[in-house]
Amino acid sequence: MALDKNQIAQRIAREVRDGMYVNLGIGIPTLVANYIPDGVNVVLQSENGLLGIGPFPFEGEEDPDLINAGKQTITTVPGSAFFDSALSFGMIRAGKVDLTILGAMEVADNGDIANWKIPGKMVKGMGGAMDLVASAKNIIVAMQHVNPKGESKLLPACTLPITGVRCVKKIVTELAVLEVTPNDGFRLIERAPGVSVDEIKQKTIGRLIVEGDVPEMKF
Amino acid sequence: MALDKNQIAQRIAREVRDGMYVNLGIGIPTLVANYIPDGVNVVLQSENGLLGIGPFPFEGEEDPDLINAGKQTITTVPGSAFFDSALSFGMIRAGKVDLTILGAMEVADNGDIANWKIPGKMVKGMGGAMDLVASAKNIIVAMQHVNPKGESKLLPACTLPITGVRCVKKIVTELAVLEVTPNDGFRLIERAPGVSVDEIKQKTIGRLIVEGDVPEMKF
Amino acid sequence: MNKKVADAHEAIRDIEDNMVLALGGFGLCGIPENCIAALVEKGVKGLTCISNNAGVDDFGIGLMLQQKQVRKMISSYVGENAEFERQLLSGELEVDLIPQGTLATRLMAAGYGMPVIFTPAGVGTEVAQGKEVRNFNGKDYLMEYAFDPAFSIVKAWKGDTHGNLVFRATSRNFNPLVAMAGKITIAEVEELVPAGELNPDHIHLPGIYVHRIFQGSSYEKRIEQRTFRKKS
Amino acid sequence: MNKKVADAHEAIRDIEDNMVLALGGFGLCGIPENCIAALVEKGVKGLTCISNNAGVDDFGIGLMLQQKQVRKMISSYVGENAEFERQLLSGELEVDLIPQGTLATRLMAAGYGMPVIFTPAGVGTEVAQGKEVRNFNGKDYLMEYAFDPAFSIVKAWKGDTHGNLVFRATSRNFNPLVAMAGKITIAEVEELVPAGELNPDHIHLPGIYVHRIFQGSSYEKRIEQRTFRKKS
Repeated sequence: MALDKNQIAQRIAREVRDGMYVNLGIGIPTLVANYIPDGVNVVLQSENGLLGIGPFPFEGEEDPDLINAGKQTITTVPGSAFFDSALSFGMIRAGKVDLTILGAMEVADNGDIANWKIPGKMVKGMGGAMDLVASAKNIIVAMQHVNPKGESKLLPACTLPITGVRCVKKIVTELAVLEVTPNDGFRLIERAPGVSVDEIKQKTIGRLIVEGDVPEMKF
Repeated sequence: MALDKNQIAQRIAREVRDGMYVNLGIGIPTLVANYIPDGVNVVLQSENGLLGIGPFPFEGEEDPDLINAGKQTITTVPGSAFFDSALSFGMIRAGKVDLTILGAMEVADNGDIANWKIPGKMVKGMGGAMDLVASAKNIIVAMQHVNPKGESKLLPACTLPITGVRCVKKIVTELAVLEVTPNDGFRLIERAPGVSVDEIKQKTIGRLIVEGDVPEMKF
Repeated sequence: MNKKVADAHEAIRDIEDNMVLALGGFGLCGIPENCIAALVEKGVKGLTCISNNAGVDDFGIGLMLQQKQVRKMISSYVGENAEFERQLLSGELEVDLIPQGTLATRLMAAGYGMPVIFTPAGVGTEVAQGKEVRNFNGKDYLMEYAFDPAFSIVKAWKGDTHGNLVFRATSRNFNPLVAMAGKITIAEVEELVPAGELNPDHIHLPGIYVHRIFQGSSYEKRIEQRTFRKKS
Repeated sequence: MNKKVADAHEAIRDIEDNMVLALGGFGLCGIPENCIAALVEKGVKGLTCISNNAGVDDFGIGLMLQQKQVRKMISSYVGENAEFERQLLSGELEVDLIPQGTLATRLMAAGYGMPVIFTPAGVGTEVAQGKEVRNFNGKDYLMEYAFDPAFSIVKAWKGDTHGNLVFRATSRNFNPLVAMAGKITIAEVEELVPAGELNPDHIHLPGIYVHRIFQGSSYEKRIEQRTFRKKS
């Protein structure tokens, strides 16, 4: 059975290691914070100038001066630090953020990602996405395997304007976990419980590498 | 009569305008702070990370964490701010420091300055001098007109390795105040009390422009 | 060294039609509310605004868009603004979309006297069109130019009469960088104190970058996405 | 996210011969006294030290020079050090003199992931030899590369177990920049506090740049030029 959004987040949370600095994008990536195991200490970065994102504030305690990159009211955790936007992207550019988790419209089998612009639609802007994908050491994409029309989002080449080149390392969808090997394509490493390799093959247009038995995810 | 060091500083102090941010080099330039008229509010920058240098501390109140670029213990004035060395030179490079006053070994009549290195002698380094002369909007040099051997320090071209090119705007020596017009040479604008134009001519090897009566400085 | 002016109207008195302005803030967080209101009242037109976002329909730079005062936005993200979309589609408004880190660093570069910076953001994308690409240590970078706004307008939590600024939490964001970049920089603050009252170790932006400062009033500090937990 | 180590010896345990280190401080102000002592005791040799100054004969990096542990200094000013002069003239020691602002900005560039910066400092001088000169807006600039030290060693006033650092007065100087540049960054602090005790608005360097932190001891904080007024 295909994963729901929370299960995708839960699966991605297993990629997070103790001591990591992590930037979480809007949407499913934000949910990852809820599934980081006890004993795995990570610091969440918000690119608008905070290391140490905490949970949402209690009702009535929202602080307009304290928001995340999605403009939501948040809190901080002990050990947090504020800084300006240039230092924030400076630490991203310098590779100090260990892991970036973000959504995508399309991923190509060489690791290219498209997630900022759909021709013909009003373009809202790339925000910090281009900076993040150009510099992060490790990028995991959280997305649906197919678009609402049922078309694969894992492609031989992006059809939409790209956000960054050869940068995605791993993809977690409702159907599968895939590693990107830029020269060889998507390597299937896990499948959702009850989802067949055939279904994944059928919904993946980009080059797909399937070797041996592909284990099912366990929850 | 030739000016003493304090009078050179006193004369330079007249170039300081209300509202200026000023960087003072080591030696005579440091003395300028003593002669800034009441009502002329300036902020002194220390390139090791301070805006708002105050007087030396009282004996026994020296703070090892609070020094100027000459490594002397100092104090701050109300409205001061501390910052790191990159921002310090950033504000210099961006032209936010209005006036730089520093010493020199030689000045050429096109505004080149040499003040960091004597071939054959142990070189101590340029410190912040190259950054300051490359970026300051207004540079005034405080120096003796001739070196200890009696040779002019105002030259057609520097003989020592230069610190910066075509940057000095004005020179105050024990004999004269001169403006540098990079294409035409040193323009004599004032002479020390009792010092003749002939003496200044004789001690200036670079091109010297003398027009009309040259007024005496008044103290 | 007293940089205090009476209010937003005096602070923006010489901002004229067709100028390039940079404005601080991220979303509606840390935006110069008083100066924006004064610009709307003054009615200057044809402005180019460098600002990470463009406000919402009825707040922030959105108020200037409503009055058709803006000719061009230079931003990283301009969502959540119907009037913006209408003007953009009708061709009344230009927009230059720039990666957020590039925007921040081009402002900082101005304040540090650096003519250009190199960043990998946008390499291989349409953002790279027409730009110099250069490889350093095996990685490609785009050359991006420092901004040069005529006026910068920022909002701080506290400031003193020398122009020293202190920000609060994530309302710092672009504000110090915008402040650095302006030929003339205007700061509005929630609390203006005499020189000497701020701890010089706590100052986020030294006053040398600020030319005019005033204590703002009636801050609304609107929240764009109010998210919260219930107390259990 | 606990980065605390026991002491300087543990912090520098894997610094080896012939490595490139960056060290914070200006003159003797804000120097990592404990780590320097530990490096002297460990006796590593052939080091390249990026540091604005080289200490005095019997303090700071001068202590490492006495033990002939340094092969090369990269500094802006190295006066006031007789042993330094002797080693330099005898050819035992190399020195690379760099304008102070260039030194600071090349460290910062590393921390901001910028491969190069452009500065006018040194244009037309011997510092420009062999360097790319480029004209922007009518002014010449030198292209200077980011530093890439294996280890950075800094001294702060306070720090927390996440590595967040707070500096005091002009002892900030090069310390945050050096801290940004290191592949591994060691911070020694006068007071180490638990995460949460520092005000997040007062932190000068976020802990993401710091890998090991410890509370130093026996700080001498020597004054290089004691200048004072008499009380009248």
